Amino acid sequence: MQLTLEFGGGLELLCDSVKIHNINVDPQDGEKQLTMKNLLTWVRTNLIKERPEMFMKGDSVRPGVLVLVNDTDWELSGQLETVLEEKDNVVFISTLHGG
Amino acid sequence: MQLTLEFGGGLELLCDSVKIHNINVDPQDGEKQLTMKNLLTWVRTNLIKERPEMFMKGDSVRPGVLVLVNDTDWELSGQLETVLEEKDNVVFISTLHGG
Amino acid sequence: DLGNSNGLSPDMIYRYSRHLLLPSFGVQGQANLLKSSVLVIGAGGLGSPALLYLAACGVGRIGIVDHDVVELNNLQRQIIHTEAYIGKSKVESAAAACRSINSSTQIVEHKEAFRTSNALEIVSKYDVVVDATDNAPSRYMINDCCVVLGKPLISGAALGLEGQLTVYNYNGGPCYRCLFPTPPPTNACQRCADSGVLGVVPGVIGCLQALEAIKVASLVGEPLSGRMLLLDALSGRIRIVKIRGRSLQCEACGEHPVLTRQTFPDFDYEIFTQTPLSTGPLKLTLL
Amino acid sequence: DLGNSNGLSPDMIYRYSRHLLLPSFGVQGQANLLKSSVLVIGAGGLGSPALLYLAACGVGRIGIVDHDVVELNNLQRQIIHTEAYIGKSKVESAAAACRSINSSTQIVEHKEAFRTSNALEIVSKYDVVVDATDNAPSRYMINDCCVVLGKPLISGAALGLEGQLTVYNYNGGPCYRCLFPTPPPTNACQRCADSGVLGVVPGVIGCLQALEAIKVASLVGEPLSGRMLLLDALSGRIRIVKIRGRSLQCEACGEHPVLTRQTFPDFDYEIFTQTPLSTGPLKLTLL
Ligand SMILES: [Zn+2]
Ligand SMILES: [Zn+2]
Repeated sequence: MQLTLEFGGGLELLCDSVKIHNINVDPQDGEKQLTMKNLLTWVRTNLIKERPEMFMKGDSVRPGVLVLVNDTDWELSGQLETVLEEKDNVVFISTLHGG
Repeated sequence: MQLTLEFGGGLELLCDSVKIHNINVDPQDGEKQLTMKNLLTWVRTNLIKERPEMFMKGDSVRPGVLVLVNDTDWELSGQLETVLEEKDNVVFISTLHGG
Repeated sequence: DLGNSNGLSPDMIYRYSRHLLLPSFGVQGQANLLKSSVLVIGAGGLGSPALLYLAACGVGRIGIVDHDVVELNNLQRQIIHTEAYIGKSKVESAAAACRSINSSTQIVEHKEAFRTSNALEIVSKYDVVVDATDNAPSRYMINDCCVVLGKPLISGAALGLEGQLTVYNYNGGPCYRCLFPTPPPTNACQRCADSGVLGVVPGVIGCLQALEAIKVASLVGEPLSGRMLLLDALSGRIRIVKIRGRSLQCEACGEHPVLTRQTFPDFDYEIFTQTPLSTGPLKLTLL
Repeated sequence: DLGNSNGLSPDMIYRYSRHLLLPSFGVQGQANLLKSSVLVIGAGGLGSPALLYLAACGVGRIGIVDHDVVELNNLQRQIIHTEAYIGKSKVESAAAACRSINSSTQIVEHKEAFRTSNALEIVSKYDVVVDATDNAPSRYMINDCCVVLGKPLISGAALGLEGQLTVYNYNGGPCYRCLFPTPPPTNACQRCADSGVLGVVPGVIGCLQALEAIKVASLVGEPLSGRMLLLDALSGRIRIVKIRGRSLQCEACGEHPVLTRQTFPDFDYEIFTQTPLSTGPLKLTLL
C-alpha cells in the first residue's frame, strides 16, 4: 500500500530532517487491513532514527502531536483503529508554542 | 456527473454572489465524455445570471480568468479539451490587480 | 446621515471607506468592530502585526499585555518596536505605535506578566482574546481563562519556519485542552528564543490572527474554528485541516470541568507543563 | 570569529540571532540577505508589511518606489504610515519607518511614478522586485521590465476579501504575460480605491510577499514559482495551485519576444490595458 507520510513542527528532526516520505507498507501476515496502530509500529521501526520517546508514548503518539489522515484529525476517523487506504496522506505534526 | 464549481476574484458576482456550486451535469446526447468546453456552455446557460461577457469570450473564458481543474491550471490538462471526471473540482478565478 | 452610517462620524467614514465599500462587510461590520474590544497577550513576533492591523482596522478598544522590554534581537521580527524603544517596555512601545496609526482607537496598557492572579480580571474586560505568547504554560492558562469566561481565543504559534493558527472556544468548537489534554514533554517545547524563527513567519501568522479576530469581532465570515492552518514557509505550503470538536471529557470545557472560575486562580501551570512562564537567557550554542 | 560568521559584526550576530539559530537558514542565509537588494514598487497596502519585514530581516538595500502622499483613508490598511505623515510622501514615510526599525539597512527613496522612462534604470539596481501596485498597466509594465532585465518578481494582489500571490520569472518559471497574454476588459479590473478591501487582507499577502522575497534573496527554500496562492479571507480558505510553465509564445519571455530592452521604453501600457496608471478619485457610491 502506497502512503505519503509527513512530519512537521520539529518531528522531522527524528527522521533525518526529511519531512515527506513516500512509503510502501502492507498489512501484517494474517491481517487484511492496515490500521494507524500498525502504521505507528512501522514508522517507529523504519523511520524514527532517534529519541523515539519524542514521537510515541505507549502504543500511540506522545502528547502534543496531532495526527491527520487526509487532512482530518484522526480523532474523527477512529484514532489508532483508523483503517488506511491506498494513497492516503498521513501527517504527524507537533504543536508549536513559539511566538 | 457530480462536480464542484467555484468562482472567485469577483466572478461570483455573475452568479448571485454564490462562490461554491455543487452541480450535476451529464454529457450531451451522443457524447461519452464531458469536456471543459461542454462545461463552459453549461455554466453560461445555467449559472451566469448577468454580464456573460465578463465570464466568456468566444467559446473560452475571457482574458484574465484562470481556470483550475483539481487545483491545476487547465493549460496543463488540455484547456477546452480537458475531460472531466466524477467529483472533479473546477475553479474559475479572476486575476486581481488591487493592492 | 447618522441613521444610515450607524453612528460613524464623517472622519470615520473617510478613514474606513475601503471597509464600508465592501458589500460583505460594510457599515454594519465596521460598526461592530468599533464597538468591540480585543486583548492581545504578548507584544512580540505574533503580537506586532496583529496589534498594528487591529488598531488600523478600527477595533474600538485594544488591550496589550506584556512584561518584557524591547531588545535588539527582537527587532528582526517584532516590527511594531523601533530601535528608539530598546530597553523600554514592550507594552508602551506597542501602544505608542498603535496610537500613532489610529488615535481614535482606545489602547489599554497592561504592563504586567499574565498570571492566574490577574488573568480573570484582565480578560473579563474584552470580547476577543489573541494568544500571541511563546510558551506552553501561558497557552494552557490563556485557554482555561477564556473557557471560564466564555471568550473566543485566536491562537497562533510560530517556530523555525513553521506556523500554526486556529480559533478556540468559539461557538461550540473545541478548546486548546480538547486537542491537547496532556502537556507535551518539556524537551519537545521550544521557544523562538531557544530555537530561532524566520522573522516573517510570525508576521504571516500574526496577520492571520488579526484577520480571525476581525471576523469574530465584526460578525463577518467563517472563523477558523474546528479547523487549523499549518504553514510550512520553506516549501511554501499551507494546509487547512479539520480538527476534532469539543470533547465532553475536556477538563476545561467538558461536561464536568475541573477548571472553573473558582479553581482557575489556584491551578499551577508551571508545574502542570513543567515549564517556566518566563523566558530564559538566549543560548547561542550554534554560533 | 569573522571567518565562521561570514563577516557579520557582533551587533548583527545579536540582532539576527534568531535567524542564525535556524539550521536551514543560518549564517549563510543571513549573509546572502545582507548582500542582497530588493525593490518594492508601491508603499501601500501590500508594500507596508512587505517593507517592514524586509527591513527587519536584514536585506542589505531596499528601494521604495511611489509617487503618492499618505491620506487618512490609507491608514485602515497601510500600517507603515502614521497619522503624522498625512499629506506627506509615502516613500519618505515608509523609508523613515524602515530606518527606525533597522538603521543598518540601506533604504533608497524613489519618489516618482514608476514609468517605462525610469523603470529599466531603477530595476537594474536591484536583485529582486516586489510588485505591490494596484493596477493592471503597472503589473504588465513591471513584469516586462523584470523579464527584460532577468529579475525575479514577487507578485501580490488583494481586493475585497481575496488575495493572490506568486513568483514570476524565476528560474525558468512563467512570467505574468505567460498567464495573462491578453489584458482583461477594463470593467473587470478594480482597484482597492474603487471597490474596497478588508485592510488585513493585503497585510497577509504583503507578509507572504516578504517571505517569498526573503527565500529568493537568501537562496533558502522553494519559492512559489509555477504555483499560485489563493486566499479567501471570508471563508478562511487558502489553496496553493499549480500553474502553467513558461510559454514559448510569450511576448515577454518567449522564443521571439516582442518586448526587449529596446522596445520596452516605447510600449504604451495604458493603451495596451485601456486603463490609466494613476488612481482616480474615490467614489463612495455605496454610502
Ligand atoms: Zn476543551
Ligand atoms: Zn512570459
